[in-house]
Amino acid sequence: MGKIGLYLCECGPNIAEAIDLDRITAEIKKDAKVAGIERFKLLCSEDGKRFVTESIKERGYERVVIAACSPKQHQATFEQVVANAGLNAHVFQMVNIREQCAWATPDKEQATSKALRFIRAAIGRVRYHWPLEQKEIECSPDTIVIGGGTAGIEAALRIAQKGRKVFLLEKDEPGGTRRDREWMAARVDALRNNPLIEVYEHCKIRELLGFFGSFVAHLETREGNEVQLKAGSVVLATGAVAFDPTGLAGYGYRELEGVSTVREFEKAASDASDGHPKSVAVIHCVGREKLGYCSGTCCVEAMRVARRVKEASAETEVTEFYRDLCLPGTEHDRFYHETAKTGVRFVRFRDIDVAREGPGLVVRYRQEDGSSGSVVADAVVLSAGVAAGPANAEFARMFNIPLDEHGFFQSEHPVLNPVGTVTEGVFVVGGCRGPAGALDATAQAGAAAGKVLSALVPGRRLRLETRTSEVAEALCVGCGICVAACAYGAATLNEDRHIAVVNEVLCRGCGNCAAACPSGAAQHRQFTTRQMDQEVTQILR
Amino acid sequence: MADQTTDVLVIGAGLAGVEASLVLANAGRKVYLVERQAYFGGNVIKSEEVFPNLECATCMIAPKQSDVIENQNVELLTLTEVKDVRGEAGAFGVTLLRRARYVSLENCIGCAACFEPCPVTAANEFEEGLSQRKAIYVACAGALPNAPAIAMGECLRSKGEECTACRDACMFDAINYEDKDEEREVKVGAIVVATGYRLSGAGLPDRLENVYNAFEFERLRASNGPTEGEIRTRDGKKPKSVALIHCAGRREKGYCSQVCCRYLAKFARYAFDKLEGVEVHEFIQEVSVPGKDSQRFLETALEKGVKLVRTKAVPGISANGSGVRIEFQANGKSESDEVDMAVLAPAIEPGSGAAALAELLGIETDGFGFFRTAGSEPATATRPGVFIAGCNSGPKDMQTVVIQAEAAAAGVLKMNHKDTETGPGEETQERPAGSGDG
Amino acid sequence: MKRFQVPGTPDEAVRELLGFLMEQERIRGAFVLAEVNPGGFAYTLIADRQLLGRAAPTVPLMPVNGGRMVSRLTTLEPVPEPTAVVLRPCELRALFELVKLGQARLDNLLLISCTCGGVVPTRSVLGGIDPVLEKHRDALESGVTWDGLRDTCRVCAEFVPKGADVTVALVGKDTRQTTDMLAETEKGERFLEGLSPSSESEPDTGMLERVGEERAGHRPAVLDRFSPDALGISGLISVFGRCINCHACSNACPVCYCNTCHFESADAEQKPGTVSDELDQRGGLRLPVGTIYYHVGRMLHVSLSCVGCGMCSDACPVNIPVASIFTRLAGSVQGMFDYLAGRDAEEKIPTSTFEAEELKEVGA
Amino acid sequence: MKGKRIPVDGSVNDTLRSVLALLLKATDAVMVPSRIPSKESFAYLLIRDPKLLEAATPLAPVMPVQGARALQSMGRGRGGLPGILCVLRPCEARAAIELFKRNQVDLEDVLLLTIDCPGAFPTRDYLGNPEEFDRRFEEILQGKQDDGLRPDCKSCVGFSLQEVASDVHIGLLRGKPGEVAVVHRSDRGERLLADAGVAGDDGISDWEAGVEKEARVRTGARDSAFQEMKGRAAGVDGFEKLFADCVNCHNCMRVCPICYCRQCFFDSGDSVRLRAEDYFARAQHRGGIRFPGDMMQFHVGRMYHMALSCVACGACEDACPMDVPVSRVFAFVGAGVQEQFGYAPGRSREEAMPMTTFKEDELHAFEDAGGISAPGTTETQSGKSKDQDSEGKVE
Repeated sequence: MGKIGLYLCECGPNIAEAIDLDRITAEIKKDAKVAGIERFKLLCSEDGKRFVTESIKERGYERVVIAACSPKQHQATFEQVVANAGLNAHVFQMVNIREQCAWATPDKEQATSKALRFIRAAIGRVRYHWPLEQKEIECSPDTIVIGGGTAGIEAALRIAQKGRKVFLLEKDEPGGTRRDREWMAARVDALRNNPLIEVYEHCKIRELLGFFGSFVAHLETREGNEVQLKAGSVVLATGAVAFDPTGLAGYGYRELEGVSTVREFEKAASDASDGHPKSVAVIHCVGREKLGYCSGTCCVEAMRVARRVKEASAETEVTEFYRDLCLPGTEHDRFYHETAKTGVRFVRFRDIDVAREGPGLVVRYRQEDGSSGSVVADAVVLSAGVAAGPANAEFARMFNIPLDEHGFFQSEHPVLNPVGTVTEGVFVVGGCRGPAGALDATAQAGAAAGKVLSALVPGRRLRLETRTSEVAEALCVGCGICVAACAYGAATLNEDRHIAVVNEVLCRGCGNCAAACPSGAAQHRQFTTRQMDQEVTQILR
Repeated sequence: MADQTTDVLVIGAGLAGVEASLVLANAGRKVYLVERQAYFGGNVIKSEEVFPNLECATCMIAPKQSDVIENQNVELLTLTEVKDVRGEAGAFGVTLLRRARYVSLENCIGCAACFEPCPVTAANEFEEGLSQRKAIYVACAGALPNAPAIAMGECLRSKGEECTACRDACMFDAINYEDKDEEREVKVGAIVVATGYRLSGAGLPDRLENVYNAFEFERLRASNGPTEGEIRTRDGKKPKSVALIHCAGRREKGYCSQVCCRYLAKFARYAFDKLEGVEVHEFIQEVSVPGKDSQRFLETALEKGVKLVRTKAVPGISANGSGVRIEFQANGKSESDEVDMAVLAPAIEPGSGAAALAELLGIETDGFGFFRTAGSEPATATRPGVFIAGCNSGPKDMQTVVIQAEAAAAGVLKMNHKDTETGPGEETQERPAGSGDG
Repeated sequence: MKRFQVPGTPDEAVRELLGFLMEQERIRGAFVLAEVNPGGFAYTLIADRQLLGRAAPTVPLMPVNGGRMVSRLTTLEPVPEPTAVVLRPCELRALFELVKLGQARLDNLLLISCTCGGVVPTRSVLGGIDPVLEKHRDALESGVTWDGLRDTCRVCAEFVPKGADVTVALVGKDTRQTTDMLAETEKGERFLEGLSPSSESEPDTGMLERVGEERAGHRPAVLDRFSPDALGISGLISVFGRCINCHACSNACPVCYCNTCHFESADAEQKPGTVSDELDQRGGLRLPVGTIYYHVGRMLHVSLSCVGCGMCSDACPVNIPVASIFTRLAGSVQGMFDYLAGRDAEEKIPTSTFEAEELKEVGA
Repeated sequence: MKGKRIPVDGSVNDTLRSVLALLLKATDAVMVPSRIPSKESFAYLLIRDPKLLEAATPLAPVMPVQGARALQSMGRGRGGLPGILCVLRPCEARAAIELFKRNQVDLEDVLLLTIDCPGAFPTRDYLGNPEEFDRRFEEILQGKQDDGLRPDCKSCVGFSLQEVASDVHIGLLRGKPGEVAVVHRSDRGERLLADAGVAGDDGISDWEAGVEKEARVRTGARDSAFQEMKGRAAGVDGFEKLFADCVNCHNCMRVCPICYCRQCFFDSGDSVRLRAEDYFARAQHRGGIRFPGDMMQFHVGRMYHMALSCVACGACEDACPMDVPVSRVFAFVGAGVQEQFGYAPGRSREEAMPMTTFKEDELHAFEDAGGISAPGTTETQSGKSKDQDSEGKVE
């Protein structure tokens, strides 16, 4: 099982004064399990590291235990030092006798015996460390973008560059509901005539197989023939849908003539050239209770509608009803004050009800202080929020990404990795991960581009995590409990051989499968049962 | 075009600077990450818990910080500022001024043996003056890089005395009084500006006994802070009632700082967690909680028993013995309230020295002093080759900061490819504010 | 060969021996059957001298084959310090077989065995051990094979150990006052040096021959009804008719040492297709599938190494006399190669050697 | 509930055989317990040729093989089996469904037929004297109580169609001459009964009432059995005394339908093949160690792996050579853990195993109340108030 070298670091005063290293050296010598014990003032200093590398080569150690500070501090440093001495970086085990013994246990006697147990545990464990091979795979630098809205187009334009193709898949036509706006038309043109971007319109994605670095998408084109696309990463930009206020009590949408959504009102307004309504009511926060969140964009949109009506006919009376004014951008306050200056009346409401009154409509409201009022209106415009797209559930299954309680895709970490997901190489941008204005969608597309451009560099091979899990084929009976335990979709069932298989590219080495497997067929390479059993046995001796 | 380089300068090592540097380094670019403080991590590491999962801020950003320290492609330069910038996209010449730390980063292991003997004490800026530090100090426990700096202005040596207390206590001869400020020239192809924000004084009453701004209250709650996480008034008592004041300075600054509604809900939960039976009164004009997690976050705080008061304008605040008196207009009547402690949510404005830096870099700022983005490009400044990320281009929550930082990195990575057909940030047409959902 | 007369009953004598060896620092551990809880016996590895008082080596019980347990102790490496192991002859033979199969190491072991009076099925002490001990002691002294013993013990011909360092004489000797211990090897003599006065005199083996003949007498009733011609294929199928395919017999067998038995591996697994083929041909199929296939397959694997210890019958939940069937088979197969399983740790197992004329009878 | 009433002519098994003969016409094969040629025991037979039905004894006095294990031995994975009707006791059907959830049995082409279970005798007792136990079993079928049944059968609460997702169920109506009620429980079951001409919608509320009455009696029996077991198994030493006679032969694991691993972890090299040095170190540390040494670890470990799916079929105790009350302990712990997760093994093919799902609040009751209430005590865990009495804690 190989000669073991033990290195004790004094760490200046920190360990040397708090722990009796002489007693530890004597006791470990008595165990006679290590080939040599070396002591040094500061192992992490330059000459400390040189000392370790040289002595490993000189004494021919095949396993190394370093008793020093926290692995969080210097695991990487000492892995490099062990590798420089010609050993595989994984035949070394670090023992934290500083933070966990010297700094935590004031009584020297107790700190020393605790450190002794930790060191014996590491020696017991390192006997079962086997060299782990650092694997690399070829990876395709290309990207598949699903969804042709603002987010999808911006992501495609920012990712495409020499040596890196982008396939944009859209179920209808790129540009989404704003195709007519000229700034969107300009972006769609840039998309179409970029030679590095292939646009597939009116196509449906059937299945996505593979993993980070080599995904394969099976899609069905408009003409119905099957196309396979290979790519290293996938950007999901399937957008969101406007909240449908049908059946929402108190708004009379689709029940009362004259009640319309913003989009319907704008479309009607641009067609109808004659006459202007005498009085218009615009209601904010429609559907906010049901959705459970504020979509952040409908206040500004409602004000834009009100301003357009006022500009079209100054005498039209425009009233905006709101619960809270959400004006997040720096120029939004100014936009609100200007809107108010045009004569638009702003009324805060707690409860509201739209009803028929003669030929037109009446909006009855009650305010927070209990007072109530009403406004007659020819047209009532509902500014509603944004809801998760119904297709999200199907994509979530296909891409193995969790949905949050509202039905949006969940990012891997809301702050540290906002556009990444648990499935490495799959990113989510725009409305499909949460309500987002056009600026947010563009920024998120830029973020996904940053992650893709930096992770998949053309020609560079992908280094895989070495400390992953593996399943012993002889022991596995294919019960699939590990597949359920794996959060990263790395463990899957091979149907014809009826066993579980771990995909090393997706595996993050979290060890859930090894813990869940009753028969021990699934083992984590650096936390095998034998290693941990040794560690526990030695500590409890 | 001969001396083109793909190296990148990132100014400011807060959350935005760290994220941009890591994305660029991961793509193989050499990054000079410049930070004027002695520690890095920016304003993020001031708070104990972070929205939306209420994770501990330092534990959340620590892995990214250790990535920066261990990454061969990132050279972290603390106590360093940008003195001069010349050239244009692809070939900027930059002069950096590194101020003396007087402590060797190689030898020092952060054992803190040198603090105790130092005779000089001063207010600790990181702790918003709530606690004292020595002339040789680290900003807070766990600050990285794990080595102190000497504020030479306060050190007795700068007043002619031959004091060597700290050097004598150091076992690793890491302290060198002859350390000098030094200038350094670097050539870079692109610059990412991530200089962050500070809390504005606009619209705030002058200093009052038990009135705290957001950073001060965060430090009270910080477990590595002056009171080790216990919320105490300045005279050490446990407040029985706390007032949270929204939009302090919004009218003066002319914009909503967007994140205060969320962090004040967090403060309410701090109060309920740490102070048994406390009363929390929250004075609001508008509640702005955009985004899918925010409303639920606010509702959970309200369920804990916050008394919400909608006022016409920001309430007036004045001392009331050791407590605080609050006068406000609500439902047409003027009323008043007495509490033991008040916490203000000041407006967010660009970090200090932003205007001078904008001039130095030749990039435009908007009417509020924030750096302006070009057209509707999310992270591109008005000068080619210069990108911006974080709150120096407008208040935003941490998630949007990270998104903008990654977008800035994308801008850099796309820029330097000589033969791209689609050039760098080609002008996108001006898009009207609020143009619908993505 | 030195003979030591140690005062006390065999149990007391062996405890005395082990205590003496430990005290003399000649051994640091003792592997012996012991009373682990009131009326409950199990093999134990004892390192503390006080616990030797619990040792009960001659209690007629074999909860598990001791040879298999010593193999489990020494599979990866020999015992680090000198250890005495107290095993019955068939357990010692099982240990020697496992050494040949690379599953055990003998270095540093002092092999102590006994002339064996047989053991009772483990469950027969459930009603209390004293009546059993009573009957067993009388049978031992009178050299009679009483019917409470396991079937394989009643017909056992190898009750005198081969290759042991020390043999404790249990069969056919009045062992109430003193117990005979024969140091059969030079190592045995060295270890027992100074235990008690020793003499060179030969032990009287008359009693052993008589016991041998008496046991041979039981063979036709216990074994020969399972000979090929007595049983035949249909007989074999019906005797295993009750089998529930639980494989407890292979789990208890000392010479079934495979990590994953072939009959539990993926290769031996039924594919659904084969079941429907069976239905097509025979209109019906007994479940669980493959019980006879397993038993015949196991016969193939273990018959050459089977030491007839009787563990398999003991473990069978449906009382099938598996041990008698396998012992009868082992007798004839080993006879063909004039080989005796575990007789000698160096002797090669016939399957691992080839001699030109070895299968002449079958060939001719 | 509706079903077809068929009067019993001859013995109950005769009637059941004739029902199976009809059902066999509508499916490809029937798996049913049958008497073995030597007449001294029983084994499952997969029958396509109706003549072989004569040996079939749908209600056998003894359960040597757990039906789910017999089903599993036909091979995992899909395809090849045109359509099989399995005649199983309710606990065997539940075990089959738990194996289905673990990918070990393919229920795609298999219909489960359960029968009101009269209980079974210990296999070893039966083998000792088959004729006598056959006679006593006939009396049980007539409604007589018999104390010789296996302990688990005497306190079995799921003896009928409670919480088992079988396709067809046959109820027994005792009395002279007694009746049999055939009930479909799934659409596949309904189609089968219709094709076989056994469908019917006679009222069977009297049978249902009988089942409810018997269930209440059995619940009482189970509660007192669990109460007794809770006392005996309390604490490490209680547990050790219970397993004192265990010789670690692992038979209980071998016959358990839920123990499907190809090689049990406690037989694997990781658990058994340790260095002599470590065995010696343990022996020196504690004075002496048992061989094999993992008696406690094996039973608690196995319990941890399978208790959530334990169907209390009693197979383990039946196979134990040393009469250790294994199944009574495992059934007691299983009921407690299942109650904690609100999970019932075999209740539905879609109900996911707790191990493979995560519900945020599933263990709150456990965390808040600081312990598990004695299973089988009627009031559920969540019903308990904050100041729960100390009795609720199992050390």
